[in-house]
Amino acid sequence: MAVSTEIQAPRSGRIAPEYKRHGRSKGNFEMFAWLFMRLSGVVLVVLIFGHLFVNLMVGEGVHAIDFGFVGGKWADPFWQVWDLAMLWLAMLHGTNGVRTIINDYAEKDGTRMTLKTVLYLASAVVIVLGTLVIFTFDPCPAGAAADLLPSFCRA
Amino acid sequence: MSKTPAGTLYRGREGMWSWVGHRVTGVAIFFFLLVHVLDTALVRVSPDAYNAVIATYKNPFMALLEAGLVAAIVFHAFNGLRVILIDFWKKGPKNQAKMLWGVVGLWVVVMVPFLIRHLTLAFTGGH
Amino acid sequence: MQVHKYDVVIVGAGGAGMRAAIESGQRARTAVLTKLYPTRSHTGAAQGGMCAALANVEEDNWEWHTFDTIKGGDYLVDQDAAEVMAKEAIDAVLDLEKMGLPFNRTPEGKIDQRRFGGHTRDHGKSPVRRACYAADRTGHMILQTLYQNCVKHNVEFYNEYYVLDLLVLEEDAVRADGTPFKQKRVAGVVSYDLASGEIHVFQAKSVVFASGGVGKVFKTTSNAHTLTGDGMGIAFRRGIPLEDMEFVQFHPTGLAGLGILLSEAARGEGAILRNSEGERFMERYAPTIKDLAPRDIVARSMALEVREGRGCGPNKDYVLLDLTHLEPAHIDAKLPDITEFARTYLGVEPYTEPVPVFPTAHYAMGGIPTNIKGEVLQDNDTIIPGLYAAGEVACVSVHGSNRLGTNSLLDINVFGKRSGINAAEYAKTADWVEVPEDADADTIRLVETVRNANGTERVAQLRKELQDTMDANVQVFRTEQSLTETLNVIASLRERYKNISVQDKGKRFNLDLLEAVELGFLLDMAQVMTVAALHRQESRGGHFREDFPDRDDVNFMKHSMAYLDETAETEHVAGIRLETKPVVFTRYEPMVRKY
Amino acid sequence: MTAQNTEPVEPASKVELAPGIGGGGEIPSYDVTLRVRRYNPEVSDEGHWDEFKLTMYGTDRVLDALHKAKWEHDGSLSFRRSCAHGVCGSDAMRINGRNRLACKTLLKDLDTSKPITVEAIKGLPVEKDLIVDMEPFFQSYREIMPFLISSGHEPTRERLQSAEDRERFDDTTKCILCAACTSSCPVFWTDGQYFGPAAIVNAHRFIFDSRDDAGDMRLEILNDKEGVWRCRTTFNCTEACPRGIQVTKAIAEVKQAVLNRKI
Ligand SMILES: Cc1cc2nc3c(=O)[nH]c(=O)nc-3n(C[C@H](O)[C@H](O)[C@H](O)COP(=O)(O)OP(=O)(O)OC[C@H]3O[C@@H](n4cnc5c(N)ncnc54)[C@H](O)[C@@H]3O)c2cc1C
Ligand code: HEM
Ligand code: SF4
Ligand code: F3S
Ligand code: FES
Repeated sequence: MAVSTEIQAPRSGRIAPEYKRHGRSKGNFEMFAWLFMRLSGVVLVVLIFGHLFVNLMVGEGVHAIDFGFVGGKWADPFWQVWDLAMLWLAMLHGTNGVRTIINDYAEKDGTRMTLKTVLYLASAVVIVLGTLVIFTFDPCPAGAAADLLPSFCRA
Repeated sequence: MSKTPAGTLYRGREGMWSWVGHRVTGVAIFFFLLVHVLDTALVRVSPDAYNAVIATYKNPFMALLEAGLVAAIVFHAFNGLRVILIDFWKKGPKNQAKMLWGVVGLWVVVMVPFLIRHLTLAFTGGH
Repeated sequence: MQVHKYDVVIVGAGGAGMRAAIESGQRARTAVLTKLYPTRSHTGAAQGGMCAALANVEEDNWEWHTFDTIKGGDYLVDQDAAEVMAKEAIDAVLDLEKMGLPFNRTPEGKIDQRRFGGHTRDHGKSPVRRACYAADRTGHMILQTLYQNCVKHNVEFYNEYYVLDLLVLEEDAVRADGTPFKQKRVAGVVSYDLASGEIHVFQAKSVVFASGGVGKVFKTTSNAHTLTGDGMGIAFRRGIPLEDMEFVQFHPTGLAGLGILLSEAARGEGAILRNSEGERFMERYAPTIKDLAPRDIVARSMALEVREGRGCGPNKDYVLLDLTHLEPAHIDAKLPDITEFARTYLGVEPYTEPVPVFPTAHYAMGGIPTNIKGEVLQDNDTIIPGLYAAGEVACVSVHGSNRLGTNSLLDINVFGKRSGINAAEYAKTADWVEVPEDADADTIRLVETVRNANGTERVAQLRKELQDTMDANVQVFRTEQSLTETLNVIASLRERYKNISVQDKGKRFNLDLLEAVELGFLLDMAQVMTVAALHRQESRGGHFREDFPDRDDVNFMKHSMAYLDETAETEHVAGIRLETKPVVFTRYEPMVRKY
Repeated sequence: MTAQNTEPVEPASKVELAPGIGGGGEIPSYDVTLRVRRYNPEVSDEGHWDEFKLTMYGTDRVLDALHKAKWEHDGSLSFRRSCAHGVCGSDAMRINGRNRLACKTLLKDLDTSKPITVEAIKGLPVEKDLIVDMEPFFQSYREIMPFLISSGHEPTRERLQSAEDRERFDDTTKCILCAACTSSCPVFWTDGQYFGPAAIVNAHRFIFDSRDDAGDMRLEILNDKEGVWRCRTTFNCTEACPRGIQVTKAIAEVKQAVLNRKI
């Protein structure tokens, strides 16, 4: 068709904020992330409330917390699994939550990348460290003062 | 190209403010969790180190902070359940505001006994 | 000068414009220029329905529909056009359904239909269910569905482009009988981009006008602020005649002062009209059917009450629609929307308080004359090649002197489609008409004159005075005296218009400027309307002359055609020439219009 | 209902009207202060507030006040409007901090003892005063393929659809594309990339239309990272919608539809 003019289609180029949605995001990541937030949330309610209750409400509450208390708990595989699950779920849940927030507020791609890298690193470190602690934990380390240790160490 | 002139704060209602609360508490808990895992990791270093750090937590100021943290977690948890109900329960969206008042109510119900016990313990001192 | 080139340019993105665009867009390179975002068009305000003899719920056929349309229009209808419309109505509705329009359904899942005023079975024997509807949002659904399909077909929209001029050239030509005449040719349109204030010329082989009505010449109207008769005004200024401009439909129950429509259903459910003395005045005017008398009679009676000082309110300028004797539950079940309007807009609680209402200017039966192909006529029978019009801006004439409810949504679909197809087909074979060097000169002059206007008159004030006189004198009652008086007022307003002030001198989104331009169109259209009304010394359909209360088929069974003509004078108004055009009869002889 | 209620009672030919209705009484007038957020890049890059002191009447709406300000005080005050009764979607703006249609908001329902603030809707670039660029909004709308897509050959008559199937998506057919919802959404404000509630509402209208065959494609589009999963159920959209559409509910239904399809 003989179109001789150089005029842009209506309003093109005037679109701001720039429309950057070209290219579909791959896969169902956002969906699973969303679903995970809800599933982990439900489980976390049980885990965290249980944790808080035992640590802060039962017996002497917060004052009872010391090495002995923790050691005593982790000698029991039940609490080991409990705390492990809580660690992983809470960290993944929290990391994903913070990721969402970064996506929302960091507008420049660069900032977004940096912040997310820091977030993932921190989370990875904490998760690995926490896991190691729970599994390699020795409730009765040699050479420690006996009164610091859980009661069963003396046995 | 054209910049948006700054305006006033949007006057959202229950839904928006609960979301703000959820977001703020979520981030707060997350940062606490980072620290909490690290301090707990000290049990791997030595009982003394762990107890030393834990001992510094055992003062009224930290008790208040702890109370705040628990308050945040309890709100986040209950509101999280509300959000889940909005997502999956047919009548959830219709009842979201009522459910928020439910969340607040439950939060009070849980927090009052907790605070009484936690703060009396903290201020009267155990040991 | 920026020139865009399209095969087809459509002016207006209401129902008619978009229906045309869907057809044309698939056949030729098409642009739609619209002063509003398409979904803001006033087609979206229509409530009742769109009729077609689908016979989904009871026996019906298009022939009956044709008859009803002709009778409803008080026999001023061109019967060939009415036949086309009634026949194609069925496909028009089915097309919309296939495009996705969510009609209400019968228990069998077919498109549901309901009754509407003036639609009957077997030539007036009893009411028939002919109106297809989507709740009370039929117009909204039509507008949305058409827009959706424009998106589907990638129609190019130029949103917030105000068309301000039509490029027409005149060529010497000879008629079949050998007489020479000036053949008008269309080269394109000139538009004003609201966002930038720039003038854009659109060269086109075909131009379709679908720019809607002119309700804003009146104060009380169901029409949008933006319905200022631009299309009619542009055509008129370019020497194209306007047909039957004296016929305006007034709907009896608009919310007082606002004109927002309250459906006839309210009175159907038992609501009654009262004057300031609390009297049920319709008992006097129509003793048997009272408040359910035909629209024009009710509207006139209401106006008479107000005229005789029995109006309500501080200015005594409305009557009351009383629903207080109805059960609230009943109101809720049957009239939820109307009551919501009354509550929202007048703060009146219809359970306990009567609702202020007054006839509201609703629909322009007249407009740019076209034939049944949608081609615009430059006189009684010469078409302008490549120029089309459809919808409320056009006059085919299927509505004659009074439109039946639900026939307009039908009109925009049937004739929108026809003009879209014909415009594209024409563009395929036609040659470009050269755009003149100074194509945009007139528009620039118009815009710049207005932009630089530093007079003392406020546009809003002039518009208000115009609307006030039109409401007082050219509404449901007209007399020689009231019309003459109005012409005087318009003349003085036109004089004052030369001395307006426009405060916004900018280029960006200068709506101040455009309101002034629109007022220019309003003044022109009001004048044409009034002159035509003064000339028509009879009463027919929407046009009621107190001094000539009867229909006069001997002298006035013909369309009026108003031309802009510097040399002419009609009814002491210089510049307007009034001619007539015969009505097309096919099979129905005029009878007394009685229900 | 009792028998006497089924027959409407023939109302009296004449009734006593309450004083003030029958005429004579003045329409109450009151003074309002309208604070409008002005912005015109032709003049200045900075926005500012303008105050208009106006005398308004009875049931005037914010749109009437804006008109009065424009027509009698400052002609350069710019805003969009058309139908003036809440059906065209032109005049969504932020009135006293919340998104409303100016033509549907009565002044007397606002607190007129304090200035009434009027600003452009948030999240879309302001062009001038209360006028924003709607293009990003419509871009999202177009993206979700807002038109009926059906495979198979066209029937000669209408497609059949039961009344229940029609009812299923009735709520979301009411949308007038006013953008009150999308521009009230805190997620949309952040970077403007979120599809926004209006686009999802219009996708919902087709996804749940029994005649449509492209629901899967729309669900796929909204499964995008800028799609439904960005909604944080803040309900601003539902509260802003002048048509009373249950927007958040519609979004929840779309989320569930995506989940059901994938899992
Ligand atoms: C309240 C109400 C209820 C109604 N109910 C019914 C009903 O139930 N049934 C029925 O059949 N009819 C009804 N009608 C009548 C019917 O709705 C209208 O006549 C019909 O919709 C007109 O459609 P249109 O396409 O011609 O014009 P519109 O829908 O008015 O569109 C006009 C278009 O032209 C554009 N435009 C105008 N001027 C310019 C310009 N200068 N430059 C560029 N673009 C321009 C506008 O932007 C707009 O897009 C009703 C009318 C009203 C007001
Ligand atoms: C106690 C049980 C918990 C429940 C029921 C819960 C529930 C939820 C839910 C449902 C969401 C998604 C909200 C949305 O999509 O709008 C969410 C978000 C979030 N959660 Fe939790 N959560 C819990 C514990 C935690 C913990 C322990 C942390 C911190 C580590 C956390 C941090 C976050 C963060 C940062 C977000 C993102 C907030 C946002 O995007 O606005 N949550 N939570
Ligand atoms: S959903 Fe409601 S608020 Fe959103 S665009 Fe549609 S009508 Fe406006
Ligand atoms: S305001 Fe936004 S966050 Fe969701 S509920 Fe509405 S889309
Ligand atoms: S002007 Fe049409 S919605 Fe307000």
